[in-house]
Amino acid sequence: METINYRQAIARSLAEAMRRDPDVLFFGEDVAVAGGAFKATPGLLEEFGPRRVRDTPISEQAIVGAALGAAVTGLRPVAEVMFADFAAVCFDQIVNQVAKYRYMSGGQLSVPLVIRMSNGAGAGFGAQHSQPAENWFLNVPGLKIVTPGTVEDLFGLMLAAVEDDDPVLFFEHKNLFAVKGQVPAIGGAPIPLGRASVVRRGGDVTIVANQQMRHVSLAAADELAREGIQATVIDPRTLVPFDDATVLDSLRETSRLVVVQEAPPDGSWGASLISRVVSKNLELIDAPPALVAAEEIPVPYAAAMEERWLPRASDVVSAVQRAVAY
Amino acid sequence: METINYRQAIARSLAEAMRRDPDVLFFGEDVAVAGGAFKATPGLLEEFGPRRVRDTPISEQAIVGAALGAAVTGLRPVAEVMFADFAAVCFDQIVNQVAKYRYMSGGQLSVPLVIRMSNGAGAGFGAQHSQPAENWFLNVPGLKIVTPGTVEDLFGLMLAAVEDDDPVLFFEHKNLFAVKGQVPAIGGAPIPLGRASVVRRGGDVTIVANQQMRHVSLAAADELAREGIQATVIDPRTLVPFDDATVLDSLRETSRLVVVQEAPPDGSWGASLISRVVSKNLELIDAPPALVAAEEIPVPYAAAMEERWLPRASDVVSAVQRAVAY
Amino acid sequence: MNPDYRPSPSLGDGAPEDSAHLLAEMMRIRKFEDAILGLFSKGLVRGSTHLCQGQEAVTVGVASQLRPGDAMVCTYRGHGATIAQGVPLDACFAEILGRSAGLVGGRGGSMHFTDASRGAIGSNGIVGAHLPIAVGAGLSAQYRGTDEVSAAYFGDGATNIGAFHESLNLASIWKLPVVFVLENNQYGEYSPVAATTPVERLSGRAASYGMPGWFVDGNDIVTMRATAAEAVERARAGEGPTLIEADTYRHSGHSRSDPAKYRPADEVEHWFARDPITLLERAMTRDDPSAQQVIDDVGARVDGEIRSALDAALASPEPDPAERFLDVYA
Amino acid sequence: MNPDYRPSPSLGDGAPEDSAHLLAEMMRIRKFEDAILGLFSKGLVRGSTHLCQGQEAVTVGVASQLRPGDAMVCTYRGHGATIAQGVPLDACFAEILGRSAGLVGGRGGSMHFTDASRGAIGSNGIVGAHLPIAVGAGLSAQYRGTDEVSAAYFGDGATNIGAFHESLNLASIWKLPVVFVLENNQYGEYSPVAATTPVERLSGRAASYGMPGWFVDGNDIVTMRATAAEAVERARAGEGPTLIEADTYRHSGHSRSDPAKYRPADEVEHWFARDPITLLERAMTRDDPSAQQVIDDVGARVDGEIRSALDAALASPEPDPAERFLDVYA
Ligand SMILES: Cc1ncc(C[n+]2csc(CCOP(=O)(O)OP(=O)(O)O)c2C)c(N)n1
Ligand SMILES: Cc1ncc(C[n+]2csc(CCOP(=O)(O)OP(=O)(O)O)c2C)c(N)n1
Ligand SMILES: [Mg+2]
Ligand SMILES: [Mg+2]
Repeated sequence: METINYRQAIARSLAEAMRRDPDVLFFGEDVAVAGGAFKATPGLLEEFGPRRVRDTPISEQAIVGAALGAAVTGLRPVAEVMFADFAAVCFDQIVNQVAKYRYMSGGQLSVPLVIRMSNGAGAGFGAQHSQPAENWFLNVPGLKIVTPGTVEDLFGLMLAAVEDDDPVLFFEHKNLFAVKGQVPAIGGAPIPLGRASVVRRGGDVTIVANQQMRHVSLAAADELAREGIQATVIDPRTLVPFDDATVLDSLRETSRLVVVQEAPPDGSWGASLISRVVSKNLELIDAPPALVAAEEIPVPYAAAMEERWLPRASDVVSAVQRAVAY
Repeated sequence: METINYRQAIARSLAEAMRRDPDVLFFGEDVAVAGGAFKATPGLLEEFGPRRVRDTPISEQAIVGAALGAAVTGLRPVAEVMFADFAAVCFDQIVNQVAKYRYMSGGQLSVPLVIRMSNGAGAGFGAQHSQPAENWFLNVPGLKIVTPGTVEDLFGLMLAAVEDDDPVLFFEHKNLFAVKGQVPAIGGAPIPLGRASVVRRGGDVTIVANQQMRHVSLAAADELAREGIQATVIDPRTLVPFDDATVLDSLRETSRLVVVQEAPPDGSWGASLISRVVSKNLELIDAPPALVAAEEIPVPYAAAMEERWLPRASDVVSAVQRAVAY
Repeated sequence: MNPDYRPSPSLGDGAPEDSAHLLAEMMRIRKFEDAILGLFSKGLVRGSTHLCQGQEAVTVGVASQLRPGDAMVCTYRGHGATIAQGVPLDACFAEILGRSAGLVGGRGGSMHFTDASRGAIGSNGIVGAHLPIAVGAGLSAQYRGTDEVSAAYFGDGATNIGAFHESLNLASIWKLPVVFVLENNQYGEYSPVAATTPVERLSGRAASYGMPGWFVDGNDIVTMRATAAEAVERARAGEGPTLIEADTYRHSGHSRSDPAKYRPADEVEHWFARDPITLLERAMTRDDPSAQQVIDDVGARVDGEIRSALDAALASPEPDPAERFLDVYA
Repeated sequence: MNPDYRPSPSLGDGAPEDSAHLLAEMMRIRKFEDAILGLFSKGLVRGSTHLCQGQEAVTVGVASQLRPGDAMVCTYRGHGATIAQGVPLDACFAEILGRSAGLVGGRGGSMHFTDASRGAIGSNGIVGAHLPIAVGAGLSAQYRGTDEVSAAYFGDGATNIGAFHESLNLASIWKLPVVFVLENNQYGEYSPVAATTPVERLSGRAASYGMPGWFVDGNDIVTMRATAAEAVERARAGEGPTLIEADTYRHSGHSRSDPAKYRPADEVEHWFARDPITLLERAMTRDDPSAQQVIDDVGARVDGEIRSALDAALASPEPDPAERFLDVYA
């Protein structure tokens, strides 16, 4: 095994996927010659050449549509949309085309493509470059949504996403680039989409959190442990499909649910999870499920504001304390 | 008062708004000379002339952006996006520009604009022309979202939307065009955004439903009444802001919540409502809240399929029966 | 802007040898849509339907140059484009009727015709949105090292939407084998081109992408075929994309709900006199009056084909509603 | 395509009478960004920042032709465009520093400069997305019956995105008073224009919209001002929009994280020799060596202005975090 960071895991996993399957190609704005605006894809052009690794014009609709057209005619493209916020300019291609293409073809055409996007807040990029955009797509059947929070998950989920015969939106959190983890020196196994990871076990409360909030929640769990409250922390890793079973299993033990997400509450995966749990398994719940969410405002720039926009460990601690005290 | 249908209420309310305020202008594809692809805006060009009522090229990004630019420089534009599904091609303008423009200007600029869209399923238009698109916008602070289900609501909410100093997404349901109702022969009062309408009162269960589902739910309530189950039916009318108070008031009496919506569950307003209710007012609930939702598939074309995709009165009846029997 | 008008070979030079074949191809589309009109009036068609009657020479001309392996994408006004690929008519009827034997099992409807086995990889309901997909099919052909091409039909109105611009630019910079076929039928919905578009010849827009832009008589099947042949040849040879603007006219309104009353009578008259089927028939009989018999025979044969396809479609059962859950994911 | 190269009046004809003023305007931007660079290195700037050093003649030239009531929209690389509107420098510094005295109270940052009182109605972080907004401001000017104009700055790379296409088309068909100012700084992020764009002169794209497309030396302040004057005049006179392609160069990389190593040394050398400030200074001293004193005085004065603006900004408190909830809705 080798220790690398989350940013490095991007190129590592893409390279591995490209080595495995000659039908995988990769393109986006400045991903090739420059190695990516976030320096997340250096070396790919050098290893795989300009046929397989391509720079594009600033044309996200064309980028995503080109990936779709290539996918339905036999390739496995990976397209980059630099910031997840820019998914808005190609939203039609994603929700009206990519998501529905298999269905509208009556199953004649498969759409094995991955759209990689750099997601989320915390780095002072302001309102148009900081959004956790994954929730825009929840109400659109036909997409898979992946949100890795660690090096290991990014690596394994990328391999799975590229191998998958369905379209995958792959959100990389730009504030996790420096997080370290381990990947195999060669090869590596895909992590199946749709399986949550139980990253800490405790019997008092079930915390569900992904990406940055996974780390925030683990810090909160440490703090809670010092107070004698033992938390299970579950990282769903993929939002669609969502691993309800793992959450419900934990709730059977804890009876308390706290969902932590980096996005406002309405129309979010956290609200959806809570709604599913209470409508199907209300009996498992002994306290009001809590949704610790970002604030219902655009992401502000100034440090003191953006920090408060994001849920903090102390918010998670309070929510858990309230649930346990209920 | 005069009896007109939902389709006619569109032009009626727009004309009234334009008479009241010379800064209101209206544009979109084929809205002027042709009177609208749905024949919803006839007569406006004739009454207000080509300066105020304009046909545009097929350029939804330019349409919405032009409305935004006009709004921040003193006008009150109403823009039409023909089918709500097409909001996807101008999604960036809506979520990254319109929604955030006041905020990003530090409050210097107001965005008094309305984007009208024809919404929803039931008419055999297929996967790309039938989506209830309102949920795409829930996770984006800065927008108001209006979904009238009756002639009266459409008329009064349109007046309020045009008068509002914030951007309003105004979803007209194309399967309600023939619904009849009453509007004043002249004038008319705005209906404030953010107030639900209690359209039927009963003490056993609270049904929350909008647009087509309001009508489906009323039919279900009639059927339930024959069984001796009395339902309150609440039409939220506006999804943002959402009138939680009216729902909670009713729950104090009924303790049972059934939300009925024409959209899949994940990332929807219904799931968000349930999540808010249980996380803040779990004590009001005696049975699992139910979300009667559309299916998690693209909208299919064939009649027998599309009918099943939409929630039916019998689905609402069963959900209520389950809640009451719990 | 100097878009290139291409008179090239034309029906004026005489009817081609395979006139009967070309006529049959155009008639299949024409009569298919006549039948759809009939189904409308019986209330058997849901939602909307967009007929392409009057534009048959464009799609028949282009399709004649495509081979197995090539990709074709088109719009909601895509019956002609799809039928010209050789897609079975019974499956087309069945799709519009929402029957289980439909091209996509009744899940799509008139706007979503797909028959991948014949290169028809999708009709699209969003104006312009299929153009990036066509670029992707071209990318795929190039990447796989084939000489396959990708053809995309779209309307005059679609040249004003962002996806058009991005697609032509990307296809050009990557020199992809894509043929962009602009069916200029003079209107986008109810709006004449001049009301929405500040240039006269839309093919001139090709210059913005360093791409040839040709403008031809889209109702002349011989011209259309020859022009398509050149563009397809360029694509196969690795010379990159071409934009062909085919001047044509739709006989009816934009969609089922449009009686098209906004069109000046003399304009309608002018274009009906230039109906692509009439033009071909006239060329056939000009030098050889006995060709009328050929024409009648073709008509009768196609009528029969349509009738039996429609009968087959009507005999197909409604889909099992449970099938609606298929194919959302793999 | 025949985009119109506009040599028009130029610094070659001699320095203009108001050289000192123009120099000061350009220097304010240059030295403002020098100071921002300094703040970077002290870790006082969050996120990303995009400098426009080297491009000052474009924005100063255009801004010189705008009046109160006119609207201006620009990009994330918008310090110059905004400062050229006369926006107070202390509020600009404070915004980048995330202070309460910032233009938008610290809520926006470097990419979101707005000062509506001076016509600066928004910098935008999404490539091309401000162009439809500029069209709307032009629509508003026309609707209100004024002779106000709307000016929009954008880059070479932005000409490949859909919103560019839709905006120029709509502005043209409605004959709106919009001046589209294309700052061709030779690169979109790390990509040279030729890598992403299959035409040489981007101004040629104006022809697709029946709009004049002019191409000028964007580093020559006299040329830039004269060209802007003509385009603004056309707009005020109701003659519709114009596209101006101003050839220029950014001195540093795309953003703070880009050392711009990908640029050939001779290219960099060529363009640094054509620095718009150097060009003006050279013209000033050519005929009148004593002008060096003027130049030095201007430099000193601007230095002082920058220093006190920065001091004021640094003295401004962090915003009350509660202010983040303001102005989401009216
Ligand atoms: C993005 C988008 N906007 C609007 C529409 C509605 N619409 C459908 S067809 C059409 C006109 C298209 O005109 P044109 O491109 O000339 O094609 P034609 O219908 O004439 O074949 C419009 C506006 C749509 N389907 N998609
Ligand atoms: C829609 C969108 N895509 C991509 C980006 C990322 N991005 C920011 S600036 C830039 C390059 C723009 O180049 P150009 O238009 O030439 O302007 P310049 O930066 O050179 O001033 C890119 C790709 C973005 N902000 N928005
Ligand atoms: Mg047309
Ligand atoms: Mg540039």
